[in-house]
Amino acid sequence: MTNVRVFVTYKESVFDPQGETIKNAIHSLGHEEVSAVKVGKFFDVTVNATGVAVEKVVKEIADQLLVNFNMETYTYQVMEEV
Amino acid sequence: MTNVRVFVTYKESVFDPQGETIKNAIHSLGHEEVSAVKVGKFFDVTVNATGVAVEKVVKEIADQLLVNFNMETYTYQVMEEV
Amino acid sequence: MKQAMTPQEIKEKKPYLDWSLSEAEYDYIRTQLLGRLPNYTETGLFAAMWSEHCSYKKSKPVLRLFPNKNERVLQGPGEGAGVVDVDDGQAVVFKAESHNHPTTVEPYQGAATGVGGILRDIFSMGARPIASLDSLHFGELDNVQMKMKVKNTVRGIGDYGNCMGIPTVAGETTFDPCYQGNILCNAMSVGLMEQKDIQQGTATGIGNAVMYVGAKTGRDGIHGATFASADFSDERATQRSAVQVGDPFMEKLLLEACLDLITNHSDWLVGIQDMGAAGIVSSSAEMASEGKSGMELNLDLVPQREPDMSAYEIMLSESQERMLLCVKKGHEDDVKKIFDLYDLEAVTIGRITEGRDYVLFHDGEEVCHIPVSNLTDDVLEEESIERKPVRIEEAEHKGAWQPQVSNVEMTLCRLLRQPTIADKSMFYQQYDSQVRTCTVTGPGSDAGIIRIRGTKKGLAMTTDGNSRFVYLNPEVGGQIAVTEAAANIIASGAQPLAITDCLNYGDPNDPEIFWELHQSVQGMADACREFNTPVISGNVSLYNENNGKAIHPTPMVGMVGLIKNIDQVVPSRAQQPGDAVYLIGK
Amino acid sequence: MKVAVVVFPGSNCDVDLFEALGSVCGADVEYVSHRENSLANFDAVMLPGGFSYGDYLRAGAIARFTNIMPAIIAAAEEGKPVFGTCNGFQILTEAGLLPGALKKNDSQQFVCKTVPIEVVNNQTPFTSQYQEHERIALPIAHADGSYYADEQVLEQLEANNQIVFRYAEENPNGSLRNIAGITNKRGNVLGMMPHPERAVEALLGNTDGLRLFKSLLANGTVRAEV
Ligand SMILES: Nc1ncnc2c1ncn2[C@@H]1O[C@H](COP(=O)(O)OP(=O)(O)O)[C@@H](O)[C@H]1O
Repeated sequence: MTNVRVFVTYKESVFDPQGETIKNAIHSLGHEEVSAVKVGKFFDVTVNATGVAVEKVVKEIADQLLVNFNMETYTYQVMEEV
Repeated sequence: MTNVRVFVTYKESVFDPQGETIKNAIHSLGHEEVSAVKVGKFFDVTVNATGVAVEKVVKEIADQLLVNFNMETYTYQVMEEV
Repeated sequence: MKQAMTPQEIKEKKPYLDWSLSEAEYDYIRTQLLGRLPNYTETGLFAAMWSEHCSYKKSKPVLRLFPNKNERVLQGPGEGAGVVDVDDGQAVVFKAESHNHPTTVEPYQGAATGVGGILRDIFSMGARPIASLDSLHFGELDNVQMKMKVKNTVRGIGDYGNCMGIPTVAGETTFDPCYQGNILCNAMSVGLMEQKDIQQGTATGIGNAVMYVGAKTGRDGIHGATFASADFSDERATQRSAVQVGDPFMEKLLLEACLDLITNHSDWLVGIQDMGAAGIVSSSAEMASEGKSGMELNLDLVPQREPDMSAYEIMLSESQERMLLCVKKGHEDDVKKIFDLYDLEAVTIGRITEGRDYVLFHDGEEVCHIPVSNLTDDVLEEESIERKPVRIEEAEHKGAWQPQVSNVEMTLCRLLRQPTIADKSMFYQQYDSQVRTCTVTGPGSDAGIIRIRGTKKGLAMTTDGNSRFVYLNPEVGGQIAVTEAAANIIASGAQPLAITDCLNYGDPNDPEIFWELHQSVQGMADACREFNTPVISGNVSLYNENNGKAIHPTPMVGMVGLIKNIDQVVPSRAQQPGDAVYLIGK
Repeated sequence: MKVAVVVFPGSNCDVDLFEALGSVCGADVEYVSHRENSLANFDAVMLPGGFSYGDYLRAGAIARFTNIMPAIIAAAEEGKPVFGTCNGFQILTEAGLLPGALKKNDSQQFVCKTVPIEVVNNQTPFTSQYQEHERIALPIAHADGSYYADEQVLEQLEANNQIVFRYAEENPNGSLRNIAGITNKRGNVLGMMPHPERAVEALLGNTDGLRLFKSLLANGTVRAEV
């Protein structure tokens, strides 16, 4: 079994007002030293496989489901094999 | 300047209906080997500080804004100092 | 799973005190009802079933003041929701419910699950929900925290109702410092049905099945006391959380599946009830009690989301989007097939038995064996002491206050700027008010108006109250609440039918607060008699306090009226320049 | 002409579309479950609004894996009119039948109100009874209605006259180029965020959506050319 974390974000070219809004809220809390915030989502996926097999599964579900390539892009990280 | 990634997830005992629905969709794609999906969000925060100062800022904004401790919990990772 | 304490330890350590069961109640249960020491699970069940929320032990004597019958009432208080005849074999079903504490703690999920809960009350009666309303009371908007709470509460209500596809057509929102530490979130739902489809929360027929449908059971909403107190002292570090998370998609499936079963296969079904507060125990015990039946449940069969749940946790969990059915023996698989079509679980977890006992098995052991009526009927009703508040005594000796207004224009502008008076479209634009395409009048008017498809009829609906009036004079304030609702219904061209209510008050053990409750209910009851609008359902929320300070007494009235000819609806906005303005009444 | 209204788990404007077509316009209309796998008997296919699968991953993302989807794609390829409003639009983009994507409103909030809309293109089977550049008002009700596509796609949409509706005054969600509704290149698949089916009866205060359904019913059996 392997745990993989898949990170999904908007593509660079896509305007995301959410990060801006949160940054402003952070400033209003007095933390002017925060100069940028970007928001993304991640999926912790547990796969009953190991090694290369895992990567294949992750790529497939990312391509087919988890990511909308019109506006999003993704990366992933193998967290641990259990 | 330091980039920090803050990960926010539901606490373990909290029901994650999104994760459940996404897992079912993955199964219907034929990927039965995926046994669990949990959804989280992350914030890439750029802080104009380094070292311990950064951790202090991150903890404060997580506590006050980014995380709802009634049901969420968080971890963070210092990505790079620039 | 072993019981957390032996019966003897319970007697000595009194954990029930943390579960709001008093020592007198425990002793009564032990000596008068059971004649033995209750075990851990049983003690938990008593605490839940005897809570004010489930038993109304404090408020019952007051609730008896309400009229609850007239020529149109088909079902008064006592079921999931009240039912009123609207002619042509149709009926309107409605109820309001409070979700104040969960919303105060976690506004988004609290408000969302409040909407989810009230919708289940409606469709468990066999009715399709056709509209939602709400009544929200917040602290002043002068701090970031309250602004966030307002934002999240509104988002929670919107997200759940929008996803379900039920239009939110009316409501009220006020702001007052008294709600600073305890916000109020009351939700009301209105449904429409054929009278022949009316369902009851009952379980009868020896051998018939008790079926569990919907979401899996987790530890959501379980009485805080089951968590080791150490967990609570450091909420941040723990992985435990009792917050109930709403799943409106699951609820939409549950709604369609239940209505499919009720309207197309009612011959398989004996009774149906939603799992609200105190989850499995309250729904199953109430169904058994209503049917004068015995019941046996095997908790190992309950679909569970988390490992190692104890019997106590399974029984008291308040996981959302679940229903309990009593199904005729032999039709279990038929029912299961219906739910399969909607990708939902339906599991037989027990049977109706001879006698009147409520018996639970867990891990192969009997963990509860008590007469059903002990849980549902034998609660010790509590005598309450009441006393007229000093502030009111004092006010009676003062002359009437005369406001000094020097600049009317400025005063008017300042009034209009008050959040309580100002335009609320920034809130209700987040609610889908038009889905189902029956909304003749949405939010922003006296009352929401929904047409009944295929007929000329319509329904007008409103929620009203004014806690400052009630605070100043509970009896008159109660009358005004009902009168205001009736005025809104009548101004929309409808005949008032009946009301539902949420009674939101502070700690009733305070004699002044109990007096407010009593007086305001008396006022409401009198007005209801005057308008021939009986109280057909409702809900009581007591102990709304923060740091020992109670909210203003806040009864909310939800009224529904019938429009015989929808073409005659008169809008509440000004129409043409030159039209005359009349003042009617005194 | 026979019209299908496809019902996905979580659809909730299915009744509204059905009634607009059936009881208001008198069309021959039927519900089709997401479990079915053929739409061969229908002349037009309608995807209703709502929250298919709760919109839990992205709006409309999971519905495209249902049984009925290949039949919807086939209908579109055959040139039959395929229409999606709100969640239906989101599903059509997720399924690749329409270009681009719908992201969360810039306000980060759900918005329900009636907004002015310009009919940009009346040369489609769905809009022939409107005037070109006519100003109408239609209800919107969505949280994820901000149309996004990259520059190149936007240019193509403009060049091919695929933009059918635009928000005429304020932009309620941050949509690029104020886009409220688009067709595919061939013109037989229309997706739009506004809800014309909510604007077909005077009793409910607005009939500006009626001509969309009338256009469709008048033109529906005419197959779009490839
Ligand atoms: N204030 C009230 N006025 C009238 N009826 C009430 C009131 N409070 C509760 N009831 C009725 O008592 C019954 C039990 O209420 P409640 O426990 O809130 O319902 P549920 O079982 O759905 O949680 C319901 O039928 C309800 O309508």
